[in-house]
Amino acid sequence: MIELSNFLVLGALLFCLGVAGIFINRKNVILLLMCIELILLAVNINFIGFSAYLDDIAGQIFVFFILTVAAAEVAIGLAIVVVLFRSRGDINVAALDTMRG
Amino acid sequence: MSFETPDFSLALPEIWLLGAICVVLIVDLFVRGSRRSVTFFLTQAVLLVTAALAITTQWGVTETTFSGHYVVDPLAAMLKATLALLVVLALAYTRPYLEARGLLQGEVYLLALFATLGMLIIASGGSLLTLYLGLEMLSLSLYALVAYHRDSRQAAEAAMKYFVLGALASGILLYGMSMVYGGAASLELAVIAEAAASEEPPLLLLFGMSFMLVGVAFKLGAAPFHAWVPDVYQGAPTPVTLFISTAPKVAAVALFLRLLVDGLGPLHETLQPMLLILAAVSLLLGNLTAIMQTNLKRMLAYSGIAHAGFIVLALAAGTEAGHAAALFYVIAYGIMAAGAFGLIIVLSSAGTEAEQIADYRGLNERHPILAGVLLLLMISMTGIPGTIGFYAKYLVLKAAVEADLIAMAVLAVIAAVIGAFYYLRVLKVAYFDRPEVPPEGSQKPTGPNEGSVGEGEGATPSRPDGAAGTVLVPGASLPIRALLVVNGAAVLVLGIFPERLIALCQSVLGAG
Amino acid sequence: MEQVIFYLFAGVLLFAATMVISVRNPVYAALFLVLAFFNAAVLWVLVGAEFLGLALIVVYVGAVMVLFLFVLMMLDVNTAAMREGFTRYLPVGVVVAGLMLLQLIVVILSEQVDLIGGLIPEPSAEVDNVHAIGQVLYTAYVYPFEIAAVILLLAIVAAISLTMRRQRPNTQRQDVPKQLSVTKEQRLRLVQIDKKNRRHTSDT
Amino acid sequence: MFDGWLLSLIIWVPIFGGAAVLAVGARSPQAVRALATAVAGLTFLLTLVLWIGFDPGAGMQFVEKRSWVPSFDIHYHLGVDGISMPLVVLTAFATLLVVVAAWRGIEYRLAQYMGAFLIMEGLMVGVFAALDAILFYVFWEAMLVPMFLLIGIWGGTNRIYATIKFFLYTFLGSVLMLIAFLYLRWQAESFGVLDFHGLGLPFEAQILIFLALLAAFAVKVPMWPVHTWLPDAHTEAPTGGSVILAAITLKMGAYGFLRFALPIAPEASQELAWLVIAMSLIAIVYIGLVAMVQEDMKRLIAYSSIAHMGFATLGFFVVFQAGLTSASGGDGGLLAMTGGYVQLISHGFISAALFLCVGVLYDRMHTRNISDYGGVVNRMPIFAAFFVVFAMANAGLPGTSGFVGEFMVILGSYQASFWYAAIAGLTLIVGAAYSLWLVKRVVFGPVANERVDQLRDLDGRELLLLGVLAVAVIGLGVYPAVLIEVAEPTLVALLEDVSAMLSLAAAR
Amino acid sequence: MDPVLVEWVLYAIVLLPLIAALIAGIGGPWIGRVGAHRVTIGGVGLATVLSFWVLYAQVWGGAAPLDITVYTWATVGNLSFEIGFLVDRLTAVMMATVTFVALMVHIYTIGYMHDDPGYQRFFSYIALFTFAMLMLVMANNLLQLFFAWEAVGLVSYLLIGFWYTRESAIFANLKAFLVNRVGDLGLLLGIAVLASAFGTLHYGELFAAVAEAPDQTLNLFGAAEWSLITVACVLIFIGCMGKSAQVPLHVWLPDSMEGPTPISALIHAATMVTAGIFLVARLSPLFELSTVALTVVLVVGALTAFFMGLIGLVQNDIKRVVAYSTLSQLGYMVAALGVSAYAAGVYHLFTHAFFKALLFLAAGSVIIALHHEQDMRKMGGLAKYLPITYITMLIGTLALIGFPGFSGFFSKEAVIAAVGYSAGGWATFAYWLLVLGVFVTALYSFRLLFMVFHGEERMDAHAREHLHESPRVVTIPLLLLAVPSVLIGLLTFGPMVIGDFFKVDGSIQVLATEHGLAYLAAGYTGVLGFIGHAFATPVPYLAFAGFLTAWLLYIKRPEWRPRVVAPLAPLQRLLEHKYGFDWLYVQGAAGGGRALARGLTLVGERWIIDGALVNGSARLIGRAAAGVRQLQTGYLYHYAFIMVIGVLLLITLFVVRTVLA
Repeated sequence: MIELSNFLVLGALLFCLGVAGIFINRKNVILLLMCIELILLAVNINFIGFSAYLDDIAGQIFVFFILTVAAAEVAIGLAIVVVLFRSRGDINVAALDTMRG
Repeated sequence: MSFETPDFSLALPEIWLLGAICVVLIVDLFVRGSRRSVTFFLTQAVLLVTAALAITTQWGVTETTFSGHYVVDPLAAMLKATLALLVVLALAYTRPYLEARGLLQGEVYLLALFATLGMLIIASGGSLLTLYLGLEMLSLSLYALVAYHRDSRQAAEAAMKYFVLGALASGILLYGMSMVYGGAASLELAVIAEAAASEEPPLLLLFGMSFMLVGVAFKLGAAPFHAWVPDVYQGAPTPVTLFISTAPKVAAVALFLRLLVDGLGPLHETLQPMLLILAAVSLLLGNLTAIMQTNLKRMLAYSGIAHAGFIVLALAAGTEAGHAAALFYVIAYGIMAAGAFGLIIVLSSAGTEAEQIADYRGLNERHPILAGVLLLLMISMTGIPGTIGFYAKYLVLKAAVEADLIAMAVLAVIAAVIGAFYYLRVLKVAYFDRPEVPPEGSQKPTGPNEGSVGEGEGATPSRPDGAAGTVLVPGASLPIRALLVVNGAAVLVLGIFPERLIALCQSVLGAG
Repeated sequence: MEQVIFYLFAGVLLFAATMVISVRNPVYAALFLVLAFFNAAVLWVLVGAEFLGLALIVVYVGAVMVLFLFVLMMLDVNTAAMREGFTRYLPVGVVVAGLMLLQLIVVILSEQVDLIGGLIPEPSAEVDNVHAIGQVLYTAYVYPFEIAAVILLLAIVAAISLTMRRQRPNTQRQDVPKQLSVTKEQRLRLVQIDKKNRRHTSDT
Repeated sequence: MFDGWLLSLIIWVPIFGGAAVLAVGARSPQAVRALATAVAGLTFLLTLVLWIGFDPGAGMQFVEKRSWVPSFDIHYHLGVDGISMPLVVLTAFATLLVVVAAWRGIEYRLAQYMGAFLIMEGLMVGVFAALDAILFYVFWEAMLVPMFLLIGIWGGTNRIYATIKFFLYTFLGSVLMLIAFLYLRWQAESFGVLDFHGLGLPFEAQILIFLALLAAFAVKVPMWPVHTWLPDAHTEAPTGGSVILAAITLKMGAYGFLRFALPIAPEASQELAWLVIAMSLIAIVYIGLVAMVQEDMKRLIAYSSIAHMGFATLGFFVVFQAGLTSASGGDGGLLAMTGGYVQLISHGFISAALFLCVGVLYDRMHTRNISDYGGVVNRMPIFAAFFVVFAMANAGLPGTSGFVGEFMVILGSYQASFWYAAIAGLTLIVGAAYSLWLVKRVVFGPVANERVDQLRDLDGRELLLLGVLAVAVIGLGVYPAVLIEVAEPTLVALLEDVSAMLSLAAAR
Repeated sequence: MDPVLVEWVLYAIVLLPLIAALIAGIGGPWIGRVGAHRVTIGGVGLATVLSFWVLYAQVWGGAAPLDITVYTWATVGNLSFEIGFLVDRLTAVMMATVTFVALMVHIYTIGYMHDDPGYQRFFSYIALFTFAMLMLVMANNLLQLFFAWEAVGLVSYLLIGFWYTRESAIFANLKAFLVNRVGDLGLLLGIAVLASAFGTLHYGELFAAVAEAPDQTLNLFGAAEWSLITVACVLIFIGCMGKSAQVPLHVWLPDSMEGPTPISALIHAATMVTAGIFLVARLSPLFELSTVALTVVLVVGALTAFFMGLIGLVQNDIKRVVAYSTLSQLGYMVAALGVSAYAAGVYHLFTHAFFKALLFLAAGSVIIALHHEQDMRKMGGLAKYLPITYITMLIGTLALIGFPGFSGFFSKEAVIAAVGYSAGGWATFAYWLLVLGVFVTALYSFRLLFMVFHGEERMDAHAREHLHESPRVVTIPLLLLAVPSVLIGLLTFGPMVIGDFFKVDGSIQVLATEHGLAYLAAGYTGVLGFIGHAFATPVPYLAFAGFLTAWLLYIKRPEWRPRVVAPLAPLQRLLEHKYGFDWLYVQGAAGGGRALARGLTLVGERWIIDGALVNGSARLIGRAAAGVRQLQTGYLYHYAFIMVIGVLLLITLFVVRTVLA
């Protein structure tokens, strides 16, 4: 038997790792996207944990949809990365500063 | 769990729109080149029918179907009609601009339709799940739209920023949803509301609420979740900026109303301080930074942040009047923003983007009518009475005062005064500066004292204010200009006779 | 027993996640992410969410992560330069993430939430997980399901419209009739070498 | 005969007339002039009808009340009493002057110029006639826009700084007023201005409301130390703009005190009367001194306007110390308040006249620097005669309207304190000093330079304008009863109301 | 006497000059020069006739004092401001004097201003002045008085600056107006005190009310109680000091000589400057109640009489000498008022009006003859060229110095005697000043006469060739004025000063029985007796001594002059600098005021309010905006930081408020 709080703390840890990753990975867009994937994973773990704890299938369904949407999101995100790469020649986030102030 | 067959007829607007999207998609495949307009007109027709359907089939109905995932109530009907009409307005401005730049392709309209569908879904969202999906559908369409001008480096950059931040925001939103789910043991807003209304609401609900707020604030463009706004407004092609600044804002308010009012309304007491912080930061940051801008689109973006602050303030009031105020405000803002960006579109031609404020020098000289429209829009955004912008601010302030948020109301109006400065600066350029290109070395035709009020003048090194010699030539056709004038007049007429719209907003939210 | 399995896989999961955000090479990061997903899937299966566990592996690892890798490879990003300044923002990141974690844990473990000791029940043996999901996915969740479908359609349209190029001068497209109708003059050109400046006058 | 819609007519005839002028556009300056004059003239005639039909003793009259935004209980509610009626007439009068004055001298975008004035006229009448707080606010704020444009488009070299300063200053003041209105509406369950009166609000609330209203009105009046927009705005504005600013806009602030501040927050008004009195006295003396050394004619007149408006505010607030009603000790309060009120109207004439005079010179010489002039009388004797008359009126010479208000205010404020009267009385000296020193430097003396030598005397149109104003200034000075009879019953009633409210509050 | 008729007459007296002024002023270009003087002389002449008729009716016709209201200027609460006329003996005398002198001046002007381009304007002004002065003396309340008070000031301003291209003239008229305004402030405050204490400004009602409650007090500084009447009277007297040019508000009068000479005669000698004396006399029931105020009046008057006369000794401008003489004589009148000898004061006013107008007009005649040369050092020996002028001026001078039998003798003797009979230290002090003043008067008067009409001819040859007597329009007024200058004292002294002329109808009220005039009356035995009595006092001897000194120094032994003057050099310098008053006012008050104003403009307006507060807040906002703007770096990861930190903020807020609480 696993405690729910274990699941939630795990989720919290992953969430914070994702956040920390955003701070650490300052340049590569794809790494930023991966950090967001970590955050999503944290969310999913929360949902699964609650779903099991509450014995309610809805949480799992939600996760199902998150996975679906995340796939679509990644597709579009990467498409944008490609566009960006084509127009600029790299995907260095640090160089994305033509608009500011 | 017993299952009831959903009442599909209730979801007619969405079903119609989805079907129509498929048709447009296919039709667009078979039209080519110069006949792209077919897609445009088809899209507009589809949207008009959607609005009509929303009114005819959903007005006055209050029901829930699809196992609680879909809600129909007057609010939904009104939101959908408004959204569809705002999209029609926004798209109406797009065609000449896109055509002139060889961007007129069916995908723009398709993506806009997808975005509209997403917004409709939000408007009728009955559960966390549908709201999330609707939001994602909207966001994904917008990301694509922003990146749509593929040859523009700025557009790509803006899209990238928008996408990453948007994904982050939805991640945070989802984290909150997971907590709320844990607290209420359901995804249905109605059930969540019950849990929230209980004597001692689960702490997880409150906790999740704080995260969910981030998602809403992000879409609304409220500080400190605003960072994407200026870059996206500036970087995106102007028609896309126009689109983003109108209907999706309404959708964001809808999202708030569904998520944080329908679902977690009883917990407003906890939410209020957070909203107040958001409002205060947005008002100050938006208005202050806008002062420094030399790019009109970017200035409008910051002004949009400031307006978001007003909307959040209305929401912070937490009363029905406040919600109605927010709704009215966001609709008003949509109309004003459509006009403002529409003006930029009208004044841009194939070679020039009328983006720099300095480009508007002497507008009154050459195009007094367009200058008049600009005047109306700017004073409306300032909140001068006689225009819709006044009533928008008025409703918000009234709601705030009556919710005993007087100090915030004072802060808001002071921020509005600061904000008046940059709107006036645009008018100054358009009305007071003579159109001639100033001779070299006399970049400041105005007096020596001006600098002390207008520090922002010419602060951007890339393009000093006085150096602009561009002569704007309206690139838009007569009907579009007529539309713009009508848009400007609407700002005035609705400002003098706001009753219908106010009453509508109030009635759908049960206020007044 | 389950506790042990949980801690084991959770530990690996956290390790993998830490590596994702800290390794220098994005390809490694992607692979660590795959590892993390695998571990997460195990944990899910552990609490009875077999379908999702499998879906995570199939959909994510199979599709999404591959897509990541594909793009990484395709764009051939200079990985070494990409991680400069890693340490500069590390303290900020650690502090912010640490503070956030602290607060999350304070809330999760606070008495008001009352979750401590709350145990996740054994998955019921009567209805298996896939069955249970299947039962509601097309009934109670038909509306979200349809929306999800539309989102995928949208993703297709969007991704294609963003990446597919039409009539652009620089795109390298094969045009067979053109290839066939080529003449010698188009292929061959005599180039004069400028001796003084040792420069090609040609621009190719 | 017009009872139900006369005020509406006075408001909307110029607004739509202004729109029509805009529509006529730049194609035919002749048509623009004719149309604008016709509209302004018609409006003035309508205000005369209003005056004739007015019954001083009958309180609010010509009342119109229609629902406007029922959701918020906002009404299109108009009406005039003895306080507002003369101001309405003055507005129409001043606008007519300005329109006639603009026949010549304005070449650039004449239609927009005329249109802006006409629209502004309607809005200003609206301010004076509105009985619904929001309606009042709408007119109050909307008025800023045409004025902003007028100064900005047709103004002098430093016009941008001036107009933005003008706008922001006044805007800042008035938004706080809006919040006060919203709070009042919350308390009163109505937006009716008259419903705000006598709410019996708690003292602290009154103080806050009073301060919010003070912010709005003091900026508009303007009172020291929030006056610095005025010299800039006046100086840079075109002649017509200066005339309207001085003659009407400033009155709006003072009117606000009478209509809102005193009856809504009587206790706070009493409590903070010292503050307003102090600000007024400082305005009279300090600003008077500052006016003296200005190098720019319009700036000088602008400063003198501030000093003169100090009398109005002094009169309005000294009532709390001079005895509100006859019963509570003399007529000092009424005297001071009446004086302040007369000062409003009188200043409307005098400042308009002075700005027109400067405009006459400016049209010919294109400079406002005092040092560029000298000996104007040698070439423009008729003009000089008018200028001296108006300068004397500005100095408060008896027999001109400038004397009446100052005299009554000094008499009234004496009953509060000898020193109030003495300090206010310093205007006799300071006012004369800046007015006559101006006259000395501009009008008298030998011909200063060749450009002065080239000056032509007044033409018929200018003669008409200044003549009419001179008649008004002297007429009101010789027989002020014509105005006082109209206003006094209302002022008496106002003081009685305030007094009653105060004694109620004291009883609580 | 039919009162309706009188009312109509009063309107006519007032309105005729006004209408004439308007016609001449506005219609000047159309009616021409002749038209202008005909209209105004006609109007003023008619008014003069009617005024004399009124005087006749009042004095001999037995008409009761008339007090009528013309119209109500304004009513505020219980306080009613009215325009109305009060005609009693005091008024009637003043009316007659004013109109008569005005008429003379009008006629004289035809000659004096003959070549001036502002001819019509000038006539318009003087007619307007006549109107205003009549309104002043006929007022039945303080408001109207104040109106007219300022109106005469206005006309005075316009006339001093009549030659507006002269810098000195337009400086003088500004100065005159401003100094007068200082006095007016006092008057206005005095009116305010009375109005609020007694609720009326009507003389009759006011006096009645004051009599009922004479002991009111008020607080000026802290808790000290001041007598209300004293405060009011002193304030009103400040007004008189301004208008009647008493020390220290006298500085404007000498400068006012920049105006044309007829104006100096009419306004700055005969009528306007005496308005202050008239006012105090008119308000005698008030002044009588305040010993303090009367003492102030006495001292100020005496100081003016003596010290202003002294300045006259060193002046070289013919008109300025006469002007300082006017100041000095005004001091005599005021001093008389200060000892309750109102009748004497008014009587001196009355006689002075004639002989001083005469002196001015004669001086004007000299000036015309010398083509507007006013410097006495360039005159001399004119007696043979200008016989009529000489004779008349001699008469005027004799009247001025108080030659026995001449009108000035009676009035001045009465003043000095009244002061002399009064008790108290201040009265003694004043008495000796006045007595010494007689010597000074004679000295400067004859100095003038000798320098102008006797001795060597110092004018240049060109001027001498053109010397001839002035035309008749100039000389006739001189002659007409010379007659009363000589005779009027003999004829009227008895009834007007000694008798109850002003007391009968209450024009002037004297409370005390123990005052100077009463003593004088007690010992009065007729005109000749009075003359004889005078020789028992030092006054005639001093006058003679003055004459003798002048004769010695200017005719007999001019070479003595340097020797006499040398030891007195410091005194001479002091006098030439007019005791420094001008310096004090011009440099001190005006210059200081302007410096202060400049300072306020720079520091208050530009630095503090506009600089620090207005533009400062704008700058602050600008700085803040520039700072906030830095947040938007353009870097994606910074944007993400901001978001994450925002989240952290919200959660912290939540945790702190909800979980930990």
